[in-house]
Amino acid sequence: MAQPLKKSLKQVKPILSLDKEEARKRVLHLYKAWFRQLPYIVRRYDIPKNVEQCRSKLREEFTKYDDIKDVRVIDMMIIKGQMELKETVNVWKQKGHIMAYFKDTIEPKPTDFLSKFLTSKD
Amino acid sequence: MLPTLRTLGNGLRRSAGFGRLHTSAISRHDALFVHRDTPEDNPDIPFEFTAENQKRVQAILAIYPEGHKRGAMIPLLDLAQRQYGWLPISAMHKVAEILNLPSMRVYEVATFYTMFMRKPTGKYHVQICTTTPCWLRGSDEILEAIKKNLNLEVGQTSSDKQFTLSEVECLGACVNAPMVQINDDYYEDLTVQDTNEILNDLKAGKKPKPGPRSGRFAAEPSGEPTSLKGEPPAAGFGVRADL
Amino acid sequence: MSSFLRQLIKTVRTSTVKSGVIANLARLQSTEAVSVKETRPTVRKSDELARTQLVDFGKYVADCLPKYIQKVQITAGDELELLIASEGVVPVLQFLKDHHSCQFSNLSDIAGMDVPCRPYRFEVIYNLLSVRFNSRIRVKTYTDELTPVDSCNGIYKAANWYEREIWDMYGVFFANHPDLRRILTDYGFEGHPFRKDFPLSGYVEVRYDDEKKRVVIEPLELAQEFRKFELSAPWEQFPKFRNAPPAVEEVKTNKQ
Amino acid sequence: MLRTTLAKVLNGAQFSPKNIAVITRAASDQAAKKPEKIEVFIDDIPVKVEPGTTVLQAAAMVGVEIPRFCYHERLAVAGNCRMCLVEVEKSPKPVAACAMPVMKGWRIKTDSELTKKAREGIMEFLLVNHPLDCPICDQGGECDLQDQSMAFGSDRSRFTDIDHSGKRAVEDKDIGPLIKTIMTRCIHCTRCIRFASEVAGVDDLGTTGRGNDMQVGTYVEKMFLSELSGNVIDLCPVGALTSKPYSFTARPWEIRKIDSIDVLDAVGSNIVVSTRTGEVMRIMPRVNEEINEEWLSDKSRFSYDGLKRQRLVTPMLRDSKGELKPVDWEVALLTVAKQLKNAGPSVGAIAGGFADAEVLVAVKDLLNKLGSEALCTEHTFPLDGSGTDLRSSYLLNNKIAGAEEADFVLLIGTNPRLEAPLLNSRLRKGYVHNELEVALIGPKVDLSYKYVHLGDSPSVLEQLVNGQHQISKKLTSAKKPLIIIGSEVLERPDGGAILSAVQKLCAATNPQTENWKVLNVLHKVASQVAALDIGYTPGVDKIRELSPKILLLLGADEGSIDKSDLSKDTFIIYLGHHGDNGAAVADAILPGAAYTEKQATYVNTEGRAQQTLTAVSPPGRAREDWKIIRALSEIIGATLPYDNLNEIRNRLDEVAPHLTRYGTAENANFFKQAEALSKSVKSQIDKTPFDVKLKELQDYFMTDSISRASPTMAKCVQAVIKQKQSKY
Amino acid sequence: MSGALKKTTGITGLAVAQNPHKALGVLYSKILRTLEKMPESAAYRKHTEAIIKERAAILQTTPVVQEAEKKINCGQIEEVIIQAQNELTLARKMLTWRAWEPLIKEPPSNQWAWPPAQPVEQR
Repeated sequence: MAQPLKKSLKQVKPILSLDKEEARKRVLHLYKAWFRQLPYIVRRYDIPKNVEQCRSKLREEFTKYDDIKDVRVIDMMIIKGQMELKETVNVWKQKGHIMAYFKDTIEPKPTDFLSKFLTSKD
Repeated sequence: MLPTLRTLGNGLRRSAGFGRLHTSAISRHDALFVHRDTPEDNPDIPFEFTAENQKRVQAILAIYPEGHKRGAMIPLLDLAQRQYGWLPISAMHKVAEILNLPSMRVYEVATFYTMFMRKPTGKYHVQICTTTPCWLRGSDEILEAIKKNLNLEVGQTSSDKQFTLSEVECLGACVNAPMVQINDDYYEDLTVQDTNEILNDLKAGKKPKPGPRSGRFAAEPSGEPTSLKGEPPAAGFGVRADL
Repeated sequence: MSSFLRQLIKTVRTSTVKSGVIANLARLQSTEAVSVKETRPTVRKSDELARTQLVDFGKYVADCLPKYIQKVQITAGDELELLIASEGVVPVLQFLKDHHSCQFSNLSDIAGMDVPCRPYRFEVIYNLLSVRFNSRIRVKTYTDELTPVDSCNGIYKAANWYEREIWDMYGVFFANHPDLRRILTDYGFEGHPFRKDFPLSGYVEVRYDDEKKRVVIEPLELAQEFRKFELSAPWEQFPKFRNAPPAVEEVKTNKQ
Repeated sequence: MLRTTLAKVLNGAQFSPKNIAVITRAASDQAAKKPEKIEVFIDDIPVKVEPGTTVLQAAAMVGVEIPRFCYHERLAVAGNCRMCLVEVEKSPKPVAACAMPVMKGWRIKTDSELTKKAREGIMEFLLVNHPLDCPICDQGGECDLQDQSMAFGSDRSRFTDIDHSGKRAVEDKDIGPLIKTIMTRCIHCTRCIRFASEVAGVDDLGTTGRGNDMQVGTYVEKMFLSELSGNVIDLCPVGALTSKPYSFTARPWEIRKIDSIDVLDAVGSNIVVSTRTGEVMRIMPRVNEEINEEWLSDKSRFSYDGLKRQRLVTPMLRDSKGELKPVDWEVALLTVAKQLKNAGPSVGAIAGGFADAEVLVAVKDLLNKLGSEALCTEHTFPLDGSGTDLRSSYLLNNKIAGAEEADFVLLIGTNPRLEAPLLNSRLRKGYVHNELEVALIGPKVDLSYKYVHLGDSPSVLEQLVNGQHQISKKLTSAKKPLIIIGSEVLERPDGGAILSAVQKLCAATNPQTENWKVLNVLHKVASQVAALDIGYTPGVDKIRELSPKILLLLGADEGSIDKSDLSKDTFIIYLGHHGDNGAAVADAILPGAAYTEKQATYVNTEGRAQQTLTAVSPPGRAREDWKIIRALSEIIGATLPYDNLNEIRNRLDEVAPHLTRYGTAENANFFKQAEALSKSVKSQIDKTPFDVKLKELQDYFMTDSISRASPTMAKCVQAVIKQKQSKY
Repeated sequence: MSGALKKTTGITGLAVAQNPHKALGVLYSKILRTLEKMPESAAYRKHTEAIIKERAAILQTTPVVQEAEKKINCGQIEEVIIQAQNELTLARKMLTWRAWEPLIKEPPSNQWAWPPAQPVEQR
């Protein structure tokens, strides 16, 4: 498709950041904000995780998207991250929402043939 | 005919208040278009053409070219009906067998034509025309007379299997209205008295003379001719002079 | 009966599809079609006077704001629509609210729409009401996942929650919104449910875990078959015989 | 009767609509010779058509569909519904498009005011006597009358019969356990009648009465029993004829339709499986001109309720008391694996009629890994001569669609009407429209068309081979001769000799068409061709000889092998979906999936690979067959190298590439070589007369584990027996 | 003045104007001055000037408030003042937006097509 080429040339309206560097700063800023809030989050939500575990989770959540290069996509994620931070810090969320990051109740799906065969039909 | 008109009239009258626009005709057919086994009519009753009729069958079949023998179906069914008095299911099967056709094809034809009597019918099939010209000339009275004489209602057969009365649409003898057809004969220009006479003759085993009862020979005007009295004009009559 | 209705809806839908193909033709014919007086009692009668007024008003607005208005059209016979670029949201709405001959002081609704096959997949639709002139107008603009639309919160206070809803449901970002955050979905909910690529069943299911004494969120596993209705009729091959009037008629503006 | 008239029409009057009414291949051949096309205008679009094309067909050529009720492409034109009325310029009245051949320069208007008004009028007349019971009608939602009244009918009714006195009512007919009739809904399109008499060859339906009293029915109390009767349900444009088993169960808009393949005979008809909430609701045919056109046999259509009964839903093991006890998959697999390990290479397998190519190849791979070659099919096939090495000797080489082109067909020891009803419908089509002559060696059966019965003695075959039989000349002079041999006679001990004789006979014919293949083998079960392609040995003799310690039955339910044939300690594993004969003798039962529950490959008797798709999931703990074998292989420690469908399909591709070329029938060649090989056969043909198992209609319905489990099929058998006792 | 007799406008938050003529006069002249900064050809300028001048003329000829309200026929005089205020802010904003300029952006083709045009496969 000729679409991607066109897109790359298209003048687009920035969301927050004007260039990569600015976006990078914003990401770091957001990361730091989360990082600083983690001890309070752990205390307030009374979750069965310590700060260290939360930090690695935080890092994981951020590095999950480290292949994203489009400034506007990064901006959009920053916006959502900030909203999420706000929801968390203001304790609008509940324990379940925080623990959802850890996915501790989800059993991994079997990957090898035999256990797939024994557990389910597909 | 008349009852139908009457129902229609009633219907119209009833419906006037509702502003009804139209509705389908109420189905009141006297014939059933599915077969029901009865003691008189079931496939176990054998039917065979008589020796004489066998010859007729061959003659009828001979008319039709190879590959189109099914055209003989109506004549054969008629023959069977004439032989048996009416058309039982086994006769239809026989015809199907002769023509080498599925019996359904014969049923289709036999049910389509109203003159194939698929119910036991009396020796004399009295068919009274009640279509408009006959009706205007008093077919109602004739019908009443027949009912009274034979003690039958329309569609019924007398218990001695002698008479069947049916009401039919126009039989094409309007000039001699009112009329009845008894088996193959037309009795025309009837009065109530004539009707009784005919029926009584039949009951007595005599065959009344068919045709008009008014003394007419056929469809000529009763009494003197009223028109076309002069000589027919010669050729060229009324043609433009310059032609 | 319901099946009849469904087919009817389907019928109407397909007819619009086909009419769209010959939109130009239909537009040319539309003046004729209107001039024929509608006598069928089941069809909504069109009010010629109201319609001409709307057409005139559409032209007037397009005249005044040539920079922003891309297209003016009448839909469903008597609804005026202004189609604008997303840059023009604030000016157009401000104009419609404050201009003497508009005075659309009431924002009755903002709706979103997702048409994934378009270059800009989202439409944002503003429904305005002028109490003064007892008249309604619809303003439509377009955007995609990453292009922000200016918030009209400064013009209509009512826009606050509407825009939050559209942000929540479609993920359209409204620039300069004072309090843009989710409004309907659960905290931590991922995705925007009204997008066409969001499955009807969602991705996660929520239950109370007795062991953990809290609500847990897990990937969706449907225990029952997901009900789906098949509504296409074999006689859809006869679109030619459906003659619904065109749904959209374009209003010619001066610049065209 | 039907034949002569139609044949006349075909040869005679060119402009009669009937000669193009039915799509026959022969007609298209003739068309090539026809001169000059004529130009007509459909809504001002010019189109050139053959002389004799009807208005409706001409319109279809330019993509204009004209509504119709009675017209059907595969039936003769009746022209009695009048729905297809269109305006033709300069014609005073609207013209019935389905029956009127176009004339030069006609301008046809399919959406003019006159046409619309005519349609509205027809709709109104049809609806006057049509009950308003759409909400309780099974056809609702897929009803032509409903759809067309939406599209073409008036938007209001003039029918205001508030006291319900006016509508015609017709009594319902009992025409058997498959078709439910609500005759009041009938609009007299006569499609069912035409189907019965033209395609099914059962002239039981007709119209009786006339005018308003006309009704469609059988006149006498008779059931419409045919192996193709279910098709009238699809043909009926309204809800007059609906499926009895399906009645009041589901609505068309709430069901899911999955394209699949039928496996109840070797034809491989294309079907659509309708499911709702994980249950098969009904099965309908899917158009495939090469195989089933748009018909489907009754067994394929109605035996789906057998899929819900007698199913094996959990693995079972025979305990010490000799009773089968349900167990978990782990236990079952471990037990079976232990047995397999102990047995070493002494393992055998028998493939039944429903085994798909995937499980066949998986079992073959597994057994080969274990060092065994004892892979057999339940249905035998002669191995001497060309045997199963050359595909040409076990396929229906000339294809199913090719059958209708033939001008002379010799059937040997087969009853195609019941073994492959859709092949028989092709033969009937050839007979009706194409002057096909049929001769049969075997028991005298009703094939729904006339044929020369040559007796059931094998000596007839010998006479034919020697060219001494009275019909020999016909066979050798025929331009397109076909010899169809039933797989059943080849199962005889002297099958090899018969096949070789037939091959000789084929060599003696002189087909005038290129690529015309005279030799055709008609199989009875869906799995046979794939099994032979993959390399299974036909027949169970090998198993009898070897008497392996472990016998794996792949849905082999026909009782081809008995416990007495095997040594006492033979451990029998049954892998299949129905608790039938096979499961009864098994020591371990591994529940598999039926054809509606798996994506699997089947090869039909033509050698055409087709695949079924998963319509519903297997019941209970049942699993897809090849996965069971794959899981078993892992536990034994001889893991098969495929984990998913793609991988096993790749393996299939390795074994025989045509198995994964879905939809196409790979042509078999090497007829000459096969014939040469067949000469080596020295054995003599037995004197026992040829016989077929399926002689009459009641034999047809319950032939395999699915149809045996089906209550509907049981009702059909009862109905046929009851009909036999009837006087009509 | 009749305005003095009026106790309330009947609209919440809208007080009775003390000297509507004067207030309007000021507003109208401000609007006109703003409009003058727009190009002559701008339709907005033309239309708004026409409206303002018409209203100004009415006010000049009719000193009685009720009569002026009737002639303007756009609600009470207090509402007319609000309308004028709105127009003033709008006019000033219009000036910054330069709304009379030609179309800022053409829509992508098929953006407004309904029913939506299916994208053409490009390879």
